[in-house]
Amino acid sequence: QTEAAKAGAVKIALIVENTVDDKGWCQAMHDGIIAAQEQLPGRIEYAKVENTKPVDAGSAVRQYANLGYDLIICHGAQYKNTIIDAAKEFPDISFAFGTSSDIVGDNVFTYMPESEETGYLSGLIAGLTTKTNIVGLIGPVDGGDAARYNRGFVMGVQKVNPACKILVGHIGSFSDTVKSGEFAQADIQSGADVLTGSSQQALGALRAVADYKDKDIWWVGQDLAQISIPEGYKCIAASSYNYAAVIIGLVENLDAGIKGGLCIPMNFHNGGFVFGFNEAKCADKITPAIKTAVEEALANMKKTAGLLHNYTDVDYTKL
Amino acid sequence: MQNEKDQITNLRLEHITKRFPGVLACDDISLEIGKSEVLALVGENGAGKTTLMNIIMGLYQPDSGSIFINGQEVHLKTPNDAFDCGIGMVHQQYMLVPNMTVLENIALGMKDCWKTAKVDLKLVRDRIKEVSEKYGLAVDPDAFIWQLSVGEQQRVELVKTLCLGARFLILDEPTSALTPQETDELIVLLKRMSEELSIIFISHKLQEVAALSNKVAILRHGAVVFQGNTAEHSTSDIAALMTGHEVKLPENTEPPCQGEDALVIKDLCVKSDRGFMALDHLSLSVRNGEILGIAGVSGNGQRELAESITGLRRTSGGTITAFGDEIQNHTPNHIIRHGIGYIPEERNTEGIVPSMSIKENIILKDSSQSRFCSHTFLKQKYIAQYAENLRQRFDIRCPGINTAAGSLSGGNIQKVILAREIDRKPRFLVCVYPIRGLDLGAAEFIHKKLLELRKSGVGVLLISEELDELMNLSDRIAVIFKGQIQKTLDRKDATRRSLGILMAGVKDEKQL
Amino acid sequence: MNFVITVLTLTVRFSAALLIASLGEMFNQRSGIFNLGCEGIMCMGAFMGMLIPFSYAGAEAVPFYINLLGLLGGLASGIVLGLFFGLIVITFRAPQGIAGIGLQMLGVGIAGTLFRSYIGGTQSISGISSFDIPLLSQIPVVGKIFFTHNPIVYIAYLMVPLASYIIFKTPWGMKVRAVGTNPRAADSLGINVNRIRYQALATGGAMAGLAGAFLTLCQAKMFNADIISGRGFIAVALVYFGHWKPSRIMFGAILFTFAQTLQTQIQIFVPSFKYYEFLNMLPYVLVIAVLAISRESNKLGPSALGKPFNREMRT
Amino acid sequence: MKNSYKIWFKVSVVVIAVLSAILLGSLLIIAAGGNVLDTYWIIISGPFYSFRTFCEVLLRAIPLIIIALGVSVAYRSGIINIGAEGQMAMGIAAATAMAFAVEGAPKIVAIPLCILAGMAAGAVWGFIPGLLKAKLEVSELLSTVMLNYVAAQFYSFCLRVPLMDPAEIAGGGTGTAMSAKLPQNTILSKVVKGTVLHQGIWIALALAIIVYILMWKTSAGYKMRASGASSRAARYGGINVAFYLIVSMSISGAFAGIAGAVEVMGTHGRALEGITSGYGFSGVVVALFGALHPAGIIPAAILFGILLYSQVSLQLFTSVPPNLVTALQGVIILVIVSVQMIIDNPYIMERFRKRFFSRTKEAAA
Ligand SMILES: Nc1ncnc2c1ncn2[C@@H]1O[C@H](COP(=O)(O)OP(=O)(O)OP(=O)(O)O)[C@@H](O)[C@H]1O
Ligand SMILES: Nc1ncnc2c1ncn2[C@@H]1O[C@H](COP(=O)(O)OP(=O)(O)OP(=O)(O)O)[C@@H](O)[C@H]1O
Ligand SMILES: [Mg+2]
Ligand SMILES: [Mg+2]
Repeated sequence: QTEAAKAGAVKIALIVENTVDDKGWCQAMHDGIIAAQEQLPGRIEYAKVENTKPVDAGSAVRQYANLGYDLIICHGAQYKNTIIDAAKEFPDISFAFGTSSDIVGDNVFTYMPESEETGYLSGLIAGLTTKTNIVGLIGPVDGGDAARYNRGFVMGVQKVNPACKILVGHIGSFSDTVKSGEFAQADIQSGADVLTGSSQQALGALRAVADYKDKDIWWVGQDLAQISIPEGYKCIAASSYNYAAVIIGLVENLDAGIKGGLCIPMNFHNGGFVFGFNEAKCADKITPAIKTAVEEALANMKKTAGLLHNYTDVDYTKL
Repeated sequence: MQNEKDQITNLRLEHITKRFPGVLACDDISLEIGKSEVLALVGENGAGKTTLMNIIMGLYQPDSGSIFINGQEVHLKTPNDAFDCGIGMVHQQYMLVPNMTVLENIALGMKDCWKTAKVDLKLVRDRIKEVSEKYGLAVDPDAFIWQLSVGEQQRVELVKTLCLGARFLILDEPTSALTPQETDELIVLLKRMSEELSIIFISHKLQEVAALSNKVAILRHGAVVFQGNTAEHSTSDIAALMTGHEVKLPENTEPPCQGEDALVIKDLCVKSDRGFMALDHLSLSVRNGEILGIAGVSGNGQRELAESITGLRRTSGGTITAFGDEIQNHTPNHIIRHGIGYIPEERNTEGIVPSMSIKENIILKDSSQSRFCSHTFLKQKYIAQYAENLRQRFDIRCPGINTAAGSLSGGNIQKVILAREIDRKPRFLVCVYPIRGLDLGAAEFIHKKLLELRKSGVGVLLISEELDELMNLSDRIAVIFKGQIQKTLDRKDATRRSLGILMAGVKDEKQL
Repeated sequence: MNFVITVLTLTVRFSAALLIASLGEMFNQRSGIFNLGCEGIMCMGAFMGMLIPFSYAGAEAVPFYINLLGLLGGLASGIVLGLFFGLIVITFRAPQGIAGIGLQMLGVGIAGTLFRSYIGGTQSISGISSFDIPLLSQIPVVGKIFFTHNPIVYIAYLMVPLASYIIFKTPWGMKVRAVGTNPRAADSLGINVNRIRYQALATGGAMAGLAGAFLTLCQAKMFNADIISGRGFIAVALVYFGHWKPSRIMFGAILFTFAQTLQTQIQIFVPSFKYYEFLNMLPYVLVIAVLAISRESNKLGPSALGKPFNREMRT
Repeated sequence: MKNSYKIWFKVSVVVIAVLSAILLGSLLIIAAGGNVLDTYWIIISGPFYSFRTFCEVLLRAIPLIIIALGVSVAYRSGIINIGAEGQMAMGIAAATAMAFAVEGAPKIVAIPLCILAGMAAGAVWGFIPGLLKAKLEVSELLSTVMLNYVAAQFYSFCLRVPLMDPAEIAGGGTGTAMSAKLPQNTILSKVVKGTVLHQGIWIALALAIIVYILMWKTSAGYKMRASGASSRAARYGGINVAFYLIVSMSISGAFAGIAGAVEVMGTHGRALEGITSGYGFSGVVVALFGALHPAGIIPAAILFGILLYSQVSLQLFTSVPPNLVTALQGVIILVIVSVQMIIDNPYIMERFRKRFFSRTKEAAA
């Protein structure tokens, strides 16, 4: 046990490439830590650096290490090398990064959201909601978490509505909300009436959807926060990472003297994801058919992990 | 401020002093110009003439001293104040905007044509027409400035100043780019104008000073060293007072040379920037050891001729043969290596790289020749020695060979170019307006060098507008008109009159 | 057919921000000031466009005049930054390229900072919506392409002839051109070079700020610190594309946006094109290619671009 | 003390500048709710806290020096290269590809080959705008800005498809777009163990010397400078201006490519999204700060490294929001360039002398 843990509080440092209010990837982790802080009162001390480019991460990590932090989380796979190096340099400190399923050191945790599951649920809803039989999918780049979510989405749509056309596009950036808004408008003009997207840029697309106030254009979200924002009235349902659970798990591991060497997958089975309908604002869109389909799929995924392991078979070029 | 309608009957400068960092440009200058007077201001390059005029125009603020108009002190803070007083100036460097038309350039200064939402170009056009007709200065109001030759630009400057309603004229070397005819016309014009307004006239050409002015002031190192009535002094007196020694422009007195052809041009056709035929089946030849002068009103293809010989412009027909080899449309470098030197018209922008040192400018054409360069490395020490040697031999006045060439005066820039071109030992030299804007001392020096070059057997193509220069130096003079050679005269047959008539486009004098 | 109409409609709609910003940059450059900081001004304008309606009513619908105030706020912030830039490059005569990069960092930095301090998160606003112009929008094909847009889009397009008129016909435009090409000549005629340059910077800044506010208020209807994402640099590049002529700049903005929407549509409808990165390159490559084959000489541009003016200093 | 006014002038300009930078910055900091003194203290003292932290500064200076050197070569030749960001990305991609191709080769062969690959790719990416400008009169400001985006997309493609780390997709996943770890024989080792500073610093310094020799000691450099200073005069002097334009732009791109190679081989050890980190733009600033001369570029790069480094330390030790650091960098750049111009302007100095020193002068006279 580290001294800090003995003293009762685990000092956690977070390093993110964007800002913690990006309503996307970085905020999810930040909110998770805050939530964990609330759930484990007095157990977590927390500090963060934002806007950290890969070159800056090394210095931030070392400074945190020297400041006596117990767990340093670099929220992004681009920090992999930084972590591997630092972990060797500071064997007494725990590190964590994701997304990754590699085991890279005794004092490194990795976490891997299996986002095809959330995408799948979104897909079910979209496939059952669409009236035009066209749905839109707006991705940042075809990699990492977003790629899994998107493929899951395609599987979901095809499961309930094989005739449905899925318009897939990638804007080539994680943060250009204007461009994703433009993309969403293009999708809508091309007949799509249910859209989804992941990462920070998706917010631009959601905003574009919300602009079609009285039209039958809908959104399924990849972040529960999207339900509560003003545009939420277009968001039929959303699922989220449950980083609070991950963080609590990490704290427990540290308490137990386990410093790393584990990969923590995130899925519905282990509570790494949460899902919610937007009952408050979109009740009439949540048809019994949708409810049944989603609840059934959810129940299955909760029971068994890895049901959608064949998500890599999805081939956009065959859509 | 002066009333708009007031004539300027008297302009007095008292104790004007102006210092630039490191230079005392005007040193306690006092001058006075009365009603209908023409004051000629002369002095060597860098004497401070332009600076003084800029002070009168409100462009520079004097460090001390005051200006009186009609006995009343005025404070000229901007050119607008000067305009309000009725002072107008034709600047030494053309103050024209190249990407605007003549019309717009003039409108730029005519505040009464600035309607809130629109420039009233019609008003400007009418005014130009009026001025053009009154003074016989023809300009094309719709031409863009960049399309005009230097002489045409000078004319636009003059028209502009007149259009702006100047009642006191300052002309800073207005004739340096004009042809003899134009110069004569201008002098006549100014003479006529001087009946109704006062003029300050700056020139390095003393015969103009004699012809036009009734008072003369000589500036040296920023101070007035002489003032007097023009009529009482001969031009050579003034030249001597100005330079401190007798000036005698050298003359070519040797018999015409009989060497072999150095440069032969046959049926050369070249397009101008504006796309018309600037050279139209032009033919001429120059022998070794001969100076062939090209006379002509600027804009008749001189620039294109020089540039096509030196490879800077593509030709569209005909041949240029130098020492037996055709060189048209070869690269400038190839032509340089073929032994052709070039003293360009625009010395400040083309002849030197202004921001580079004198030393570096000296090797501009030879930086990879074995003389200055071994295995791609420059021979710095040798270059410095060489440049220092040239500086002394060509009497380049500068703080040192590491000074930026652009900071030198025009005359010294010309000497740098001359030093480089002559000392590279060309087999043939193209030389365009070599003494334009230079003071007498510098002109004398440059002419001497050209004659030395001739003597050593080098052929020279001398393009000039100054008939005196041409007649002093050339063995033969060819007159160019609309891209063709009108006629080639031997020196003994060339007179100001015969050349002038040919330059005006009349081939045969009998036609008159 | 539908495909073509969609592409053209979206092209008109999305080109507005770039169009406004590059017309503004044209004014800067015509006066001889190279403002690489357009990106920063746009970001600040975008922030102001967000701040005003958001502080009034958050994401709720606000009266039109509040949105208008947002646009004006963006415009005003652009003027302030433009004049500040003028202080640096006109009065202090700092090199414009580097100062532009400084301005860009400053604008993006301030906007991001103030946003974090006073709004936070990624927030949205109701903004100004597109609407179909009655009757006109009913015209087949043309109606949809031209008459279904945000009111500001029309204003952006009206700015093209307006800017053209201002720069080529009015006394002020003439002075701007003179000052950007031969400041000495303008100076010798009593035109206050630096004042005109400040005015041009204020105009250009105003338009860049407006373009930013347009992005938040009319297009994205939200703000985050990355909202401009390089559009300011594209706007600067388009001025070169347009050879400082409003009509050609408009052509450039349309061409760029057209390629952008076209590639979007290709991504959507030609899924067999697996490597979308190459499609994302399309607008950039196309703009270079068109400029390369169009081969028009730059003779009429502002030749004093980037050079500070000093009456007494000779160069 | 004939020239004492010069010293007074410079001192007062600098003092005013520092005060105005502090004032402007303070306004921002206060608006953002930070502590002014702390903030400035961290920026200034952060890098000198220990040798290790200073190495962090040098680490950032390496790509800045290399890119700025390249930018200065182009700038001196009359072309403004703001495309270093894209050229660097191409360099990273090529060096990474080469690294996997030479896996197993001895270090002494592998490293130069990788750098060469990066250099070649950057050179190609510089060659294109050079050619476009020389032959088709396409403004480099347009083409380089556009090519930056093209390169960014291409780089992204490389990471996602041809260079994708096999380990990332080994488990059957889609994986995060990044390359595998570079083979050990292509990694630049650290200069001092325990710090981040890698051997790239020697490459940067060597390149500085090379640029100095190239530009000031060889005829090719002379010709490039002449072309840049006055293309018209250079053409008159028989210099093939178009050729040197293309050459200089290729060199400029090559340098950015080297910077990319060095960055991936020294700092990151694998190609990732976002490792160009805006160095391409900062490089232009550094080049101009450094007066387009190697001797100026090196200190300018270190200064800029200090600014960049403060990005992290400020967030760690103060409560200022991350974007404020960007804004402060902007303020500092603007203030420094203004000061530089004022100090170097003899006319303003002359006015200063007249205003404040003319009486002393008269008394002395
Ligand atoms: N803007 C300036 N900055 C610095 N020095 C200047 C400036 N203008 C003029 N000078 C200095 O003032 C002196 C006078 O220059 P000026 O241009 O008035 O000479 P000039 O008599 O007009 O010469 P020229 O016959 O060649 O026209 C020069 O020696 C020069 O050193
Ligand atoms: N920017 C400058 N700063 C300081 N001195 C200058 C500057 N430019 C020119 N000079 C000085 O001005 C003097 C004259 O310069 P000027 O340009 O007036 O020459 P010039 O003979 O009039 O040339 P031209 O005949 O082509 O007009 C030179 O002695 C030169 O040292
Ligand atoms: Mg002069
Ligand atoms: Mg003069």
